[in-house]
Amino acid sequence: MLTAHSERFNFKRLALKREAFIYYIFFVVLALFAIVLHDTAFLSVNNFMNIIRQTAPITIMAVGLTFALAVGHIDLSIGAVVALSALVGALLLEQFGIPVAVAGALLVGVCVGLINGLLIERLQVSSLLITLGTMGVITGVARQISNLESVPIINPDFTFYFGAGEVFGIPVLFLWTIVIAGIAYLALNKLVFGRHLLAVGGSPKAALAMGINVVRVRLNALVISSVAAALAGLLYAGRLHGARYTLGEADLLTVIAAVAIGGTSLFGGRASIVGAILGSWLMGMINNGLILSGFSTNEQMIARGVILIIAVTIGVKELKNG
Amino acid sequence: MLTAHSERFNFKRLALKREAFIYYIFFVVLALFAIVLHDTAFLSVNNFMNIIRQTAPITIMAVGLTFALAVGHIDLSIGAVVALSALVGALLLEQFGIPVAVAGALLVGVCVGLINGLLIERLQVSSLLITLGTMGVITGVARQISNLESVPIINPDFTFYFGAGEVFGIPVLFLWTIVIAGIAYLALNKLVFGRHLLAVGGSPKAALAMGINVVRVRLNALVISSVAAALAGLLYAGRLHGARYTLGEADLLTVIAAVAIGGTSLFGGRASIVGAILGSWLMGMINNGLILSGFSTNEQMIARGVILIIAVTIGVKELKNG
Amino acid sequence: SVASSVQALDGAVPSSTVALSAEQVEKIKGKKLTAALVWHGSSPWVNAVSSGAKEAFNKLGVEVVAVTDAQLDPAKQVADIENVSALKPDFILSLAIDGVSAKSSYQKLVDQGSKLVLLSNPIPDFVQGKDYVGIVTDDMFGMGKAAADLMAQATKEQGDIAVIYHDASYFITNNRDRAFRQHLSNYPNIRIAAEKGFVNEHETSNIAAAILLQHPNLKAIYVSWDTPAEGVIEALRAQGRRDIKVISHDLGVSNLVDMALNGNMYGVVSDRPFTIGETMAKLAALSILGHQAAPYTLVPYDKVTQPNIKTIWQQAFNQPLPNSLSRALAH
Amino acid sequence: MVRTALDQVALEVKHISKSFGGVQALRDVSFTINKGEVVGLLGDNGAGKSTLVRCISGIHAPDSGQILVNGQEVNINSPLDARASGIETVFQDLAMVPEFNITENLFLNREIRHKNPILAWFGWLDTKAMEHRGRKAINRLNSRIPSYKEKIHNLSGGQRQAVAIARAVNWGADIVIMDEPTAALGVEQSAQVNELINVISGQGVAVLLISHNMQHVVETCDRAVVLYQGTSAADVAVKDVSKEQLVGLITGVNQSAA
Amino acid sequence: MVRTALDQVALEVKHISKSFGGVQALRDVSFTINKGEVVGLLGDNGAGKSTLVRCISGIHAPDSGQILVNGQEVNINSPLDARASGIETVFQDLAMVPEFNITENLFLNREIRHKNPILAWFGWLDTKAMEHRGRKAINRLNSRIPSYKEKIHNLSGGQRQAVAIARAVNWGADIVIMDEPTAALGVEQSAQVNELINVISGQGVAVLLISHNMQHVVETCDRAVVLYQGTSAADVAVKDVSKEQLVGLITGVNQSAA
Ligand SMILES: Nc1ncnc2c1ncn2[C@@H]1O[C@H](COP(=O)(O)OP(=O)(O)OP(=O)(O)O)[C@@H](O)[C@H]1O
Ligand SMILES: Nc1ncnc2c1ncn2[C@@H]1O[C@H](COP(=O)(O)OP(=O)(O)OP(=O)(O)O)[C@@H](O)[C@H]1O
Ligand SMILES: [Mg+2]
Ligand SMILES: [Mg+2]
Repeated sequence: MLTAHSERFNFKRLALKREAFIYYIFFVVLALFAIVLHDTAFLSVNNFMNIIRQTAPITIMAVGLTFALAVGHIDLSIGAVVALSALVGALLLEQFGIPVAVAGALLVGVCVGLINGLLIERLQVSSLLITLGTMGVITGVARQISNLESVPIINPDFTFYFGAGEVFGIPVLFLWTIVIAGIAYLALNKLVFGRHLLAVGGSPKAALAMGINVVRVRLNALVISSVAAALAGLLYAGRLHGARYTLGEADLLTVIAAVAIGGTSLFGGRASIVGAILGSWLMGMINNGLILSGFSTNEQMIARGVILIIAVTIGVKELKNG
Repeated sequence: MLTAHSERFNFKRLALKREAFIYYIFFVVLALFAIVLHDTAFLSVNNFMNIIRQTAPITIMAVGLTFALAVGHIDLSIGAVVALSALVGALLLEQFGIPVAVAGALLVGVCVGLINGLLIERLQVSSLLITLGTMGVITGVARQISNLESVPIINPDFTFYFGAGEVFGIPVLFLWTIVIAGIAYLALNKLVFGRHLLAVGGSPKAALAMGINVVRVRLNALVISSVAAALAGLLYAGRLHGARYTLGEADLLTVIAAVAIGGTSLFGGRASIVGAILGSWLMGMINNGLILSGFSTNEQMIARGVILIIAVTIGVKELKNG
Repeated sequence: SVASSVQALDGAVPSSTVALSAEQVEKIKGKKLTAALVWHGSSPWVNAVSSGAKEAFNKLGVEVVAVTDAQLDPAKQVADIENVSALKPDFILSLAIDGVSAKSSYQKLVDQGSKLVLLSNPIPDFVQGKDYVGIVTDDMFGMGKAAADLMAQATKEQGDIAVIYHDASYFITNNRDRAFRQHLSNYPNIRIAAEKGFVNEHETSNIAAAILLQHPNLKAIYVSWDTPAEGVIEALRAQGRRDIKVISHDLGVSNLVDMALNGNMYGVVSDRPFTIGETMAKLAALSILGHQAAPYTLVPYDKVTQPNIKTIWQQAFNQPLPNSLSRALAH
Repeated sequence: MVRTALDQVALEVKHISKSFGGVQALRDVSFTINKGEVVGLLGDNGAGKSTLVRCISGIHAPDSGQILVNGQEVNINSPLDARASGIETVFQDLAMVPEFNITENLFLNREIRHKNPILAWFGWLDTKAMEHRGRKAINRLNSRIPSYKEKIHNLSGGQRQAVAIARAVNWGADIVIMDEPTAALGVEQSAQVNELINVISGQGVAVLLISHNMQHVVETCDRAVVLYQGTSAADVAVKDVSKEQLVGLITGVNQSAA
Repeated sequence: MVRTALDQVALEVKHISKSFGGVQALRDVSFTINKGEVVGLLGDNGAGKSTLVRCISGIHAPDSGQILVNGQEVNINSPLDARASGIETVFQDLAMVPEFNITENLFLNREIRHKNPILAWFGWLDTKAMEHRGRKAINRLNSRIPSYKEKIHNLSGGQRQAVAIARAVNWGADIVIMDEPTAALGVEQSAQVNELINVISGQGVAVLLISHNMQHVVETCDRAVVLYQGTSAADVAVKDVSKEQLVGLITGVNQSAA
């Protein structure tokens, strides 16, 4: 009896879940800009492609970070990994060609992820402290190997596949986003892998008691986060025709905000890939809309904060009333 | 019988508590620098006074943030509050004198704390998102009211009491640190206030069930965090003979690291004021030691990360063996 | 690479040669044009450039539709350029952080019909007259040299000094710092006793304190620009070292107040940001009338010490002196 | 066992309903407890007992219905209100701060302040006094506690429950609600709790006891209220029914009303 | 009730000791369970029962001692090892992920993979199959569950415990350990669990049952091992002793050994 009763309301309850939050926010902001900026080109396909292209590295970092957060770890080193992987890729590219460059760059991600993970799990110290430490080390190394110079990339294939290219009229950066997001979505929601990830994040004690190898799961999550950042580095390098030690530096907070607004818990156990993607697009859209609005930089900053807060407020209201 | 047995070991168990961690780390790093830099002036009183003076605002922010973290909230807006309070103080100082300037600056802290708190508690949205939003707004406001100019302070009383002054040969910045730390220590460890703070952070459900006004406790914690940042802003302004919108900008991660390394949990329920202070002095000491070491900037960055990680490693080892 | 190309400055003309006749102004006014300002960061200096440009455009009836601040992030600048392109502005005034990475997005804008005027930093492989109108620049090398001369003046040409330089890849500060060092070798009795780099502005206080600890007998310190100089002065004050002079670049109010009050600040070298913006706007407007600009248009700089603070300030920012500064000067 | 009921109503619950999304956990539930009376609240797993307790003690807001304490309607919007109305509760999940030690949990939001009135005004804690009184309260339950400084999360299940009970009965409340207080307790400790219930009800405290153990119910309760799938299925004097009849009421096999 | 013990030792625990800081929770504890035997592990609150369970199931590493499964010494360093040795446990704290629903918790680390071997290799979940089998497993316990999609933290105490029991008995383990499995269960549900214990022990599964309810112990167990303050105080056949004698052993009033 109770069962039938509850099943009837399931749809409504689904729509009210915390995960639905980002949809409201996303569309509220979209509508807001569409109204205010109706006389600019904000609503053009071209402009949306701009936004998606610009946010591709952020999106991929956000997707990666979602895995780390899912197990309850924060990864502050992703920004630094972006720079180092881009530099390693750019430096290898000249001499050894694309496959080696890509492999080298991704290897940076794997190594950093492993180091982060091993230090955190062996020492049982908070991921924040360890990744803060590795962030410093990696940034220093990136500065050292690049000598603060930017490393230009002249390989047109590379800049095609990792930057400005289009396949059937679709920007490759969009394809990268979709493919990575798709894989991540399946891994997190459809595979045993994701189930264990969320179990470890939701209750490490219970996961351990059920025989899940908690350390290995956490290690995997940190490697994924790092490798995603390394891929983001390659995309930056491809888009910017070169690498530079400052890449990714400013992205950390944006990425964290994107993931958090998308409904992933910062304390583990709840994660949403779709949310991370919409969250990073939201950030990109706010940026874009504010520039098109003609506000001064200061006004843009204030407006960005206010929009974030208002969007969150409306999202919550919708949830409560909806 | 069990009781007697256990009481005998209490001292040892105390020494092995997570809170003891920072002491090991602090002295390990101190010893390390003292050995490596024995031929520089690292071990001079003058230099230690330098470190304490330089880190005074960081220390006070760290103490404030400890309260926010104790209830399980992060406060990203503290850096921006530093800038705004310093600017407000500097702007008011010229016309209205010290009391109004100080009151105005601290009021900035109170207001921001209340806004943060009310938004977080009313909307039930993560403190990270809300304070990220307010951080943007406050920074924008600080930029706007200062027009990106620095606002000079020519009031010698102000620069004495909030900056370079000395009382009985003790720098006022050291006195500020001690007084604030002392009050915070008592509040957190000896008063009902602190007990409730930690209860709310440790188990909001249990705190609520026992009739604690969870919302008010959290609100108080956020106001304290903001007001401490506002005070840090005044100290910056006093030291620098002026305020500027970039003040505090770079401090956020340092402060978080200082608090975390000091043994305060980022998830609430465990907090240490002594840890926060030693943690921020540790950060200052590492900075200072590295500058004295003659390393290049890149090498310093790498070394800072490595020291952080090694210090944490040794600290943990000590804990496990000790 | 950037440095040498600016250094050459083949065919540079002074900014005073750039002007529009009344008739040209009327022509532009009739066209209802738009402009976007794509900057690298934000500071009073950038604000002054912006207001110079806005004022000049205003006189020409050109509407400024967007101002962007890349916060020194090349990736953000590329995004900014792409975002601005949706507005299809007729003019772009820009300071490129990294010419290599921004090139293709600038190219799209130019292909779309926008006229591009650059500040200081050239774009590799861009052809003047075709891809961009011209470059307006301050004389970074001259400024570095002038700072060295001020240093000589402050130290009476002898003694130990320290250099606190910008340890990041940023061409304006890098060039000025380099020129300072080079030119200082003309004063053989001045010895650089300590040299330390900084990445973030707020680090300089700690660095200066450490330098003082190791080299107590310094006579002066050179710092890359005004904000980091504030930290250095703070450290000097804390140690009670009123005798050590500070030489820097750019006009920061706090530093000028210190200078006015006979503090540690001895002198700064300043360019004229307002004039830079004005000149860029004029060059842009002229280009639409088919005028060929010179490859480089140079904006002059000034050495600032206590006596000429007021004059130079007004010249640079085209604004009255801030209250605090005029009161300090009256002290 | 029947006490001379004082016939003064301590707690009255009227027409309470509560649903979570699609699950209607409580449906128009009413009952009363007199001063000094021990009432058993019985029901199957998921019948709504804990939900009812949470409504009375301010954790959940009921969708509809009233709560009267000593004949006065009270507005219980938070646990603070409940405690202010003289209601103390042992929750099924115990509601402890795991990182706090036994004493800290015992005195949570009931801290003893320093004797010095100025320090007391600041909220200065009198740790010594709390330890002393805490030790007494726990000892009353005859529990084996390794050390009073031990953190709750290092205690065994039964030790935790003993602390939760000690906390609830220690405040001179008018009404004590216990949600399966003896579930994790040993034989001797359970008996001690039964004894304690007798003592406090003898002092006029109204007790609402939830238990699945019919033996305990029969031993301690005067009356039993039975919930069946969210509705009150029976309200009977315990002496009038047998254990088997009670079980039948709980499982819904036979329905009757007092 | 006594089953014809198969006389093959399923689990043997030898000389296990364990201390936490100053608290010696276990002191040289040894016992055996044969296949198909139900052994009650009794003891006062804090006697060390849960600690012993945690040592056997790989949560804690004992300070010293050995564990033998089917006569072979096994190295149980983690719960994974324990499960690999055929030991399933119902923990006193239930070990559930509160944000997961019933099915997700039931199949935690025992997920059913897709039938397609390629997808299965990737670890693709067969959600349908899990829901179907999960429903069956829960129904066996006759529990009233509102919806199988409900998150654990929305369930009542008894409902949670039912899920935990269903999880442990559902995997064809050789040894099932239950730490107070019926503490929060209703009368009927408790009976169901006792029935279930009879069924699985009849199939040769060795069961270690912790309970404070002497009635249940007497009804289901063949033998009882009693811990007293961390040491094994007795190992007796249940048919040889009365309930009162058992209670005496538990509280340390009279000591005897089998
Ligand atoms: N992690 C720990 N740290 C310190 N002491 C502990 C820890 N775990 C258990 N103890 C102590 O060890 C003793 C035995 O605890 P255990 O949980 O095994 O008891 P138990 O027999 O299961 O009791 P109950 O019937 O109450 O569940 C207790 O005194 C308890 O306080
Ligand atoms: N927060 C909640 N969200 C959704 N459903 C809930 C929530 N809390 C309780 N329920 C449901 O309400 C019903 C009643 O739960 P309650 O905890 O009151 O049962 P109970 O009588 O205490 O059972 P038990 O004897 O097992 O403790 C159950 O079906 C439960 O699943
Ligand atoms: Mg219940
Ligand atoms: Mg136990």
